[in-house]
Amino acid sequence: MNPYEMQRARIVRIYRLTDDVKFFQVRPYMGTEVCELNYRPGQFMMISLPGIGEAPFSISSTPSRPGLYEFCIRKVGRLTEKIFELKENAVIWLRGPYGNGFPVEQMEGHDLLIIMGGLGAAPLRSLLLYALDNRELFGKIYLLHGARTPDDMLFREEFLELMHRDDLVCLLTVDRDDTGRWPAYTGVVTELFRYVKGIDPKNTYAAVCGPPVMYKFVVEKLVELQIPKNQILMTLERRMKCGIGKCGHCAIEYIYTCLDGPVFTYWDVLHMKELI
Amino acid sequence: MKINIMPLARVEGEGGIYVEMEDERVKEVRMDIYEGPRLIETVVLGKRPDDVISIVTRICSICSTSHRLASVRGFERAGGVEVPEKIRLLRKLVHYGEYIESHSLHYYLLALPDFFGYPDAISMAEKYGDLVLGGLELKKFGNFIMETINGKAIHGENIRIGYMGRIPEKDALEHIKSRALALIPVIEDGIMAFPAMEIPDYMEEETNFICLVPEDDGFGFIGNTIITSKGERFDVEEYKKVTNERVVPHSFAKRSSYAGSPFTVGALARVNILGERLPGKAGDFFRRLWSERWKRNPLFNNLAQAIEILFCLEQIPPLVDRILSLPDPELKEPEVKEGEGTGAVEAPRGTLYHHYKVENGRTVECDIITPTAQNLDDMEKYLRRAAENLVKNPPEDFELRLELIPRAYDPCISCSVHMLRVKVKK
Amino acid sequence: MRVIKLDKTKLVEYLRSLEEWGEVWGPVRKGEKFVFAKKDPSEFDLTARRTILPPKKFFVPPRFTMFSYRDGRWEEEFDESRRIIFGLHPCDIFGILILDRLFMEHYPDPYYIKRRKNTAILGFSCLPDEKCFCIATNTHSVEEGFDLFFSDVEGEFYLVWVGSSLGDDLTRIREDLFDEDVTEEDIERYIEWRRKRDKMFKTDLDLTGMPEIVEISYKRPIWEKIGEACLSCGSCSMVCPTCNCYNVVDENVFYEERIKRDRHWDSCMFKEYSLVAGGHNFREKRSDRLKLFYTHKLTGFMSQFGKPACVGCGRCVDACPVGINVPNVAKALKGEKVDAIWARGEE
Amino acid sequence: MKPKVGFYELTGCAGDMLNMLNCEDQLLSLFDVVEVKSFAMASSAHDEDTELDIAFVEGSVSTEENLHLLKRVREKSKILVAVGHCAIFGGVQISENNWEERLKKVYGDVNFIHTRPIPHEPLGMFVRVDAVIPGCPINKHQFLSAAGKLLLGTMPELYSFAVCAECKWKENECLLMKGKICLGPITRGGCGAICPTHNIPCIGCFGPVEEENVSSEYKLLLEKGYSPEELRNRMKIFGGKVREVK
Ligand SMILES: Cc1cc2nc3c(=O)[nH]c(=O)nc-3n(C[C@H](O)[C@H](O)[C@H](O)COP(=O)(O)OP(=O)(O)OC[C@H]3O[C@@H](n4cnc5c(N)ncnc54)[C@H](O)[C@@H]3O)c2cc1C
Ligand code: SF4
Ligand code: SF4
Ligand code: SF4
Repeated sequence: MNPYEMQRARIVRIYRLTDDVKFFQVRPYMGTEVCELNYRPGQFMMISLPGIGEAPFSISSTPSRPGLYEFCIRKVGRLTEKIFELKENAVIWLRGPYGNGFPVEQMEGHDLLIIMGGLGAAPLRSLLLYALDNRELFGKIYLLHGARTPDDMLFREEFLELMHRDDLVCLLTVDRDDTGRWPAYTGVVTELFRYVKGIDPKNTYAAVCGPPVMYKFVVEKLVELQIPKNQILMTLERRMKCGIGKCGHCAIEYIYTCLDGPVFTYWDVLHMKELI
Repeated sequence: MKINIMPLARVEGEGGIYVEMEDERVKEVRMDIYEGPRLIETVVLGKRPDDVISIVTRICSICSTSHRLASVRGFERAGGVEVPEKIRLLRKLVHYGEYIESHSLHYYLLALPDFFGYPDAISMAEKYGDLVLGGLELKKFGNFIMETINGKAIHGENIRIGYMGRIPEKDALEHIKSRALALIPVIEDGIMAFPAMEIPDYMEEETNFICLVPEDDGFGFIGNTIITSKGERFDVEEYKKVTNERVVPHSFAKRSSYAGSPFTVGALARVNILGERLPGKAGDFFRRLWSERWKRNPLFNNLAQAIEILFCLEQIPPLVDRILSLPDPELKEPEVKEGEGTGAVEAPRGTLYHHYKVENGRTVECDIITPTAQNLDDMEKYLRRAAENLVKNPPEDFELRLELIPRAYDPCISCSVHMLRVKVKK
Repeated sequence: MRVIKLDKTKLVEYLRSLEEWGEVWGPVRKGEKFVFAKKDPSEFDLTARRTILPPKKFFVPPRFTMFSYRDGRWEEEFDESRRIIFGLHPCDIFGILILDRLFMEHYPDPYYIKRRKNTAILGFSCLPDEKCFCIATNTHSVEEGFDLFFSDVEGEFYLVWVGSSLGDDLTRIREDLFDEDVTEEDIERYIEWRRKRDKMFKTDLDLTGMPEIVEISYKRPIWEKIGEACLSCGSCSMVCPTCNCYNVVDENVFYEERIKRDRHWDSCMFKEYSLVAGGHNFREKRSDRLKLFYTHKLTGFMSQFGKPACVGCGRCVDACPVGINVPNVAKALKGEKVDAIWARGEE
Repeated sequence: MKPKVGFYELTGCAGDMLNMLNCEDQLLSLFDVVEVKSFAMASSAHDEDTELDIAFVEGSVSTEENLHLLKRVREKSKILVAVGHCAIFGGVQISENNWEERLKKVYGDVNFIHTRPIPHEPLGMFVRVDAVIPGCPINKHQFLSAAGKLLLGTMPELYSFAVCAECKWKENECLLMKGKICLGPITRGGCGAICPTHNIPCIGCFGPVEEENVSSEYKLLLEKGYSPEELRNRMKIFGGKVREVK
């Protein structure tokens, strides 16, 4: 098998999430029945368009809901611009899944703190939905999600719905609300930690993903909460050209983000100077 | 009535034609040059000769090899540098490459469409595919020769003062030889395509021609003596006697006239003055096709170019054999510290002069005279004659008929935009 | 391992006979340096030191096409040629062994594997020059990774180690040229030659403890100083036998009605290398990039190998215009005197 | 629908346009997949009224007329590509100062009737440039590669690293190491390292590489015995206005 070989897939549905982020539901060509897709939350796939190029994208869907891959893609450059121009039913090419993903088996039986900012929602939504679909396997679940404005919040409607559920605490915040109709919090994401109560830190896994600046402040809070450093998980972004540990771009010291990551523990980060 | 054609298409660089007529009288005729001035000759002052030869080729893309050859020859004459025989012959070969490329671009892709009534070669290709593809093949071959010997087809850097960076490999030279032989029939067909057409005579008028006498007294493009159609000869160091430049307000290109009257340089000048020396099939074609009209009608320049392509192709095989028979010279860079000299070559469009003065290893004077600059007065003269003849009964394609004239000269306008003469002493 | 002998005067004849198996490549002179080239074996230079590019060019060429996309389908493109490379020195063979682990284990790379399987490695012994430091990286003697290895022990014969089944097949192409009878005298001569070779190393480089030193030196100002001199030209990565980074680019070959996906060598010394969406660059400064490069060369390579990736060939010494190379950097980190433009006093 | 394309020359040697015409084997296919609206060097057909999808512009802005044309082309084109060194950096003509003095020296006090010359500037000084194809002249493979990307409606992706990388790919002996003024390390790659492959030091005709370390190379060459004046002259030829040489 050629690991660089791509699989043909079809875009089933497209939703616009914000001005520059769209949500794509994608179905691989694999006969007609609903197919089991074998991946873990936190893994990513390489998506390509012929002639434009290839790039890594986190899977936003959960393997507990088979049949489709979901991606949440921000328009930043050549490939993403072209993906944005695509219509439903268009063909794209996939390979993967790659990366370690979240250690969900180890996380079972623990409380979960899921903290996302900006595009960090893409990989963490997968973990969140996975946990909700297997609700009985986990303890308390907290979702902390920050965005600049309500318009910038990814999966806003979906997460606002979650606020009504009583089997998780869904804390949403925006830096600034000009609409006056924002039903949740305003302020930066770290301020939401005030509302995190009643978790057993030693028995908690925290998963963080967001822009590079966010990690520092969030991790401080998590350490304050006394969550063990090897139970603080973060997914990192690096440039990637192969996804399979060959092209070198995602190397951090002597490890590869695409093989050994993109999910790392804070303990790893402490030992690698370049990580964030 | 005023005719203003701008930009002039299918020439290199930016120019136009302006003709003003009142009743049936032609008031003003101008070859307008509005390609911006780049002042290249002032840029080179104070620089090392090996920097200068790189800068001056940038004057013009299509004659970049000729500029390169003229400039290295200028510095070599200034510094008394001997050039090893093998390198001299390789320069001859690369020069043939430029001729083949430049002439076939002009002949097939820029000039023939006029005669067949198309706006460009691409549209002509639908009906005359073989002709256009043949032209492209020749052009590609010319480029291949320049790439092989000078590194790049445009602004190559391998030709240096007194030496070259790398001697091309035997295989590549053998390939050049065999391609040249294979392409001879292509240009023969190309030449035959031309006389089938009627050459108009509305601009015909006698003129003067000037070119270089080739070093080896045959037909060729490199030499140190200037000859005129009247039979006078000058050493290239006396080039100013024939060029006499002046500035005119409608042009960033300077003008030349010889003994007060305009003249023509280029393929037509060479063939008119030295055509009897053409060997081989090129000579046969010359004798078959040439007539006294060639001395009055610039449109024959196209045909003269086609004959020169054939000449080059025929010269290449024996030249390659000679090159291969010589041992590689030692490649080392001579230093030009002091001196003054003029290097001249026949560029495809005509005689090109590069004059330099070097002091303390730095260039302190530079004067470059390009063929198109020399031809502009004659182009105006023919345009005037054409306008005068046509104005009585203005034809529908008046503009095209005027455009044909400068286009026949294959003008290289970017290259003609330059300065007269600077003297800067440090 | 089978060890046999080949009469020195028969080497060219033998190598020529191998053309029946594949193209024969070997070291030839290029100016003052050497390159692997496909030439008649009589032109091979047996005194060759390091070639400008290491043999990685045979397995991952500087630029090649992985796929062509036509009519809605991707097709793989493979290089099927069979090659024999003669004249690899131990350091180069170690380099290939490292690339093998990278490209052949864990998501095996079929482009590499195809070329690797179609290539026979014929090693050749060498004597060090002033730039070689394979003795410091312990890569001066090689036991695996070759099909045949020729040792010139300064007699009338080469001693030939047969390192693989393919190597064995290759000796059978001209069995008549080889002699099975390795004598006591030959063995003594070989041992003597090794002793002499080891004494010839001029390097005073000692890499013991380097991983810890690099680790602890992460924030030292010396990196900034080296970074100021670095030209980011990438020459070091291009010539390093274990640098494997590449970029992937698509090209629309519209005039052939196809699209191709190419791979070309890249370098962590280039600014764009670590740039990600949003313009964030994880290694904005040259010093940051140098640290990554030297972490790979001097401490660990990949987590799974846990072994420094420098094989001591001296190519970085030959390639870096400003004297940033493994011996200089290692010495500077250890506080030893270094003769390089960035190590000179003031500024 | 075929993209509408225009090719324009401002002030330069036309080498980039010529190099496009030098793609002999691809020329007919290229003209088949686009609709050429203007290409003065190759065709008389010129339609200046249609909006363009892509405009290729060569040459520096050196006259008022150039500037006028450039602005017009910018207005009517979706994508404007600067081709060649003159368009991107200003060309060799920009490498010396005292433009007015030199102009006077050359032309005296002549008052030009068509358009006034102005000091040379690259396109980016006046208009937005969407993509560049570097080189003096451009390399035809890079041009074809860029054209291919533009035809797909995406931006060219050219080498962003220095000449040295390709020079190593070609296995050349390093001329800088041999003490020659090779500008490979500070020059953007993409030419195929042609000059060093011919044993000629790179003079930098692809223009400064994005992250050029001029001061380190300068220091190195001073140490090798060159004078500041020589180094400055060489580094300025293709340095445009972006390269700082002390
Ligand atoms: C593990 C992982 C998961 C990711 N998940 C998502 C996701 O779910 N949604 C999403 O929108 N984006 C995600 N990204 C980022 C995404 O890969 C980049 O946005 C994408 O590569 C940009 O491609 P482009 O061709 O549009 O941009 P380009 O035109 O190539 O460049 C635009 C910018 O992106 C940077 N860039 C280019 N290639 C890469 C690359 N391979 N990796 C990172 N940066 C690159 C460039 O340096 C430049 O700054 C993820 C990246 C990684 C490594
Ligand atoms: S370390 Fe040397 S060879 Fe490597 S990028 Fe820097 S200057 Fe170039
Ligand atoms: S010769 Fe020039 S371009 Fe080539 S590696 Fe050396 S410095 Fe770089
Ligand atoms: S090597 Fe340098 S000078 Fe030569 S073509 Fe390339 S960029 Fe231009």
